Amino acid sequence: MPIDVETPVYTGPFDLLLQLILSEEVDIHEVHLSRIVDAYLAEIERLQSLDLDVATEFLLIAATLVELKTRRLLPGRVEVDLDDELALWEERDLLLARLLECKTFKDVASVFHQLADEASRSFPRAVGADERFAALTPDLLEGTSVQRLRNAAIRALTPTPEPKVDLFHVTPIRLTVAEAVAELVDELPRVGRISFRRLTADLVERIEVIVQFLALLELFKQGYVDLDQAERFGDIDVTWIGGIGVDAHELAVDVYEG
Amino acid sequence: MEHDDHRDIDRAIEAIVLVAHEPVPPELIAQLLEQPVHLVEDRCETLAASYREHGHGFELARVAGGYRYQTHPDLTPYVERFLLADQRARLSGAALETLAIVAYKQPISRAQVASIRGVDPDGVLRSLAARGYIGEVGRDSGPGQAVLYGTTPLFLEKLGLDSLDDLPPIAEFIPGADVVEALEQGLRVTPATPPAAPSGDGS
Amino acid sequence: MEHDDHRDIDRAIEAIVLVAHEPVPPELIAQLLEQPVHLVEDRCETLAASYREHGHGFELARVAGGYRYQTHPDLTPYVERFLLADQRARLSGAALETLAIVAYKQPISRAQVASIRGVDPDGVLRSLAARGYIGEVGRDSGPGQAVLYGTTPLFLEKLGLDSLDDLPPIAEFIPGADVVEALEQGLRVTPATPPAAPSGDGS
Repeated sequence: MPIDVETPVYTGPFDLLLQLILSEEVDIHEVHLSRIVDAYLAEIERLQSLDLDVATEFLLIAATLVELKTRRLLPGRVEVDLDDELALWEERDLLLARLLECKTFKDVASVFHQLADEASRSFPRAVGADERFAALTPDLLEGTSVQRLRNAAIRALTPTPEPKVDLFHVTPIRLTVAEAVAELVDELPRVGRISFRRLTADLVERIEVIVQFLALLELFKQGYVDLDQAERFGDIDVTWIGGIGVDAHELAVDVYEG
Repeated sequence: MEHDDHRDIDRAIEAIVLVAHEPVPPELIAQLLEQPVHLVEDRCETLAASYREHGHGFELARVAGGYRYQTHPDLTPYVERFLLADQRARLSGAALETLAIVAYKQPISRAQVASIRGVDPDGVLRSLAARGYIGEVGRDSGPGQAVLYGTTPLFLEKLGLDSLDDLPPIAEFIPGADVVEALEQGLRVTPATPPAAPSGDGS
Repeated sequence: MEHDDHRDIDRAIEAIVLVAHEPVPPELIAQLLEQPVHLVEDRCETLAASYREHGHGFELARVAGGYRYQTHPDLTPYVERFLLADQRARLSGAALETLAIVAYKQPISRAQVASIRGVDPDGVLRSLAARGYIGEVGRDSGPGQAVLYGTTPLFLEKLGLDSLDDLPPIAEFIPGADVVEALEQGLRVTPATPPAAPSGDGS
């Protein structure tokens, strides 16, 4: 059950190759190698640092690909050394095996994402006994190591990245306000409150931000969200006040010209 | 849960009170649910009565101006046996993190803890204080004269430390916001706009 | 609470789980109540079902090998508002993939993770360990004595799983024939002159 997760995530050369072969449905031989290299360099540039391991791995893969490709282009394959040919097959099988493994765990990760997301909607009770039992309650620091405290400090003091409403699973460019409204109605009740900047942090195109803004205005107009802007040009706080179980279809949305 | 109109309110009350470290004032619940206080109190009493009626092992009690779940008095022997037998009881992740912040950043105010943890630390601070791990160590000189917290000798004793200087250093392990961002977002490729300046880091 | 015989057991279970900080293993409850484990598990499931049936805002869930009270998922917005926790920490991308590898291949060394992911996993492994999702579970017997990683009970809690056995079987994720074919096509050594018979055995 391959689940297609099209995350614009760069996690290494396998990813890139997988993406190129699978999502673009191209024969790697028909792709100019320069294109792969370009994509790779662009990624490196975005990452703003060169990881030597990644680079080496990439070179290895690129070399294998070049060899596969030249082999195909060369005339007179009859004269090809059988050992070389076999070695090449081996290389290629190895590469294939690694790509398959990579794909396997990418799919697993998307299931983990779902599981974690579902689990995070329930909050456990970790309150303990009330004061009537104070004398009996074990000392909660008993057995806590300094190491554990230190890890907790690191965890707590590590800056949390800007929380984002994760929208990478939806079509990247939405042009209708109605669609944006439907998404917001789905996401906002779960988030409760979020700033407009965070809400739109994932959006690439200006038009998407505008659509998102129009969608929010629509929800505001209909009393589902509260908008608050502390200062002129400041960030806008979006608070869901529509309760739970709102059906997006029930919202009459004006149609804007995209 | 008889009235369907009140079902959502009842369920929300149950969920909120379940996770609260301290009795929850009905005024707070009312505010969160955007309902009148008297209705919330009414629903709490109805819930409490229905738990009694069903003979549950827990009850919804009004204590110190708020509502909380507690065990039914006649089950005290079992609860005691459990507490004595349960050697695994340790500070929950959230409580330990709060304690760690106080330990490394003391003296520190409630508001500063809140800004680091991003959640309301009141309940946890109170329960840490009740256990004697932290205490008031002074007052902020600012306008609010906020209470400043610090760790106690008992805290040092429990961790087997001689003094606060023996806490292992952490500075070098804390990555910058950019690194965290990259890790958490799975090195997500975002447009060239720089990530909005991480608010209030460092200093 | 139908059977009077089980009423006391049910009430005791409710009281014990209510005061616990972590999921309570049925074995511990069984020992405290001097009842067989299977009966305790049975009663817990019955209780959980009756909470569901009554539409309570809390549920009794089996997680990481024990029972705990937790809020019903559809009340998340209220609970988050109450806890001011509007930032559910999300793991994504690189972290989740690495976690998946560790979960299925544990115990596993850093180098083995690296070879699967094709990138240096150090940062991600450290961050997963700092969050408590994975931990050292041993050392490789080989020359390097490499650290071996495995998942923790917290990992199970975060995914809402009772045990590692509840992980979906990895076989389900092995890419289907279409993917394999696409990859093979992409990596073929010889031009696809004839409608290539399912290639593979190069011997």
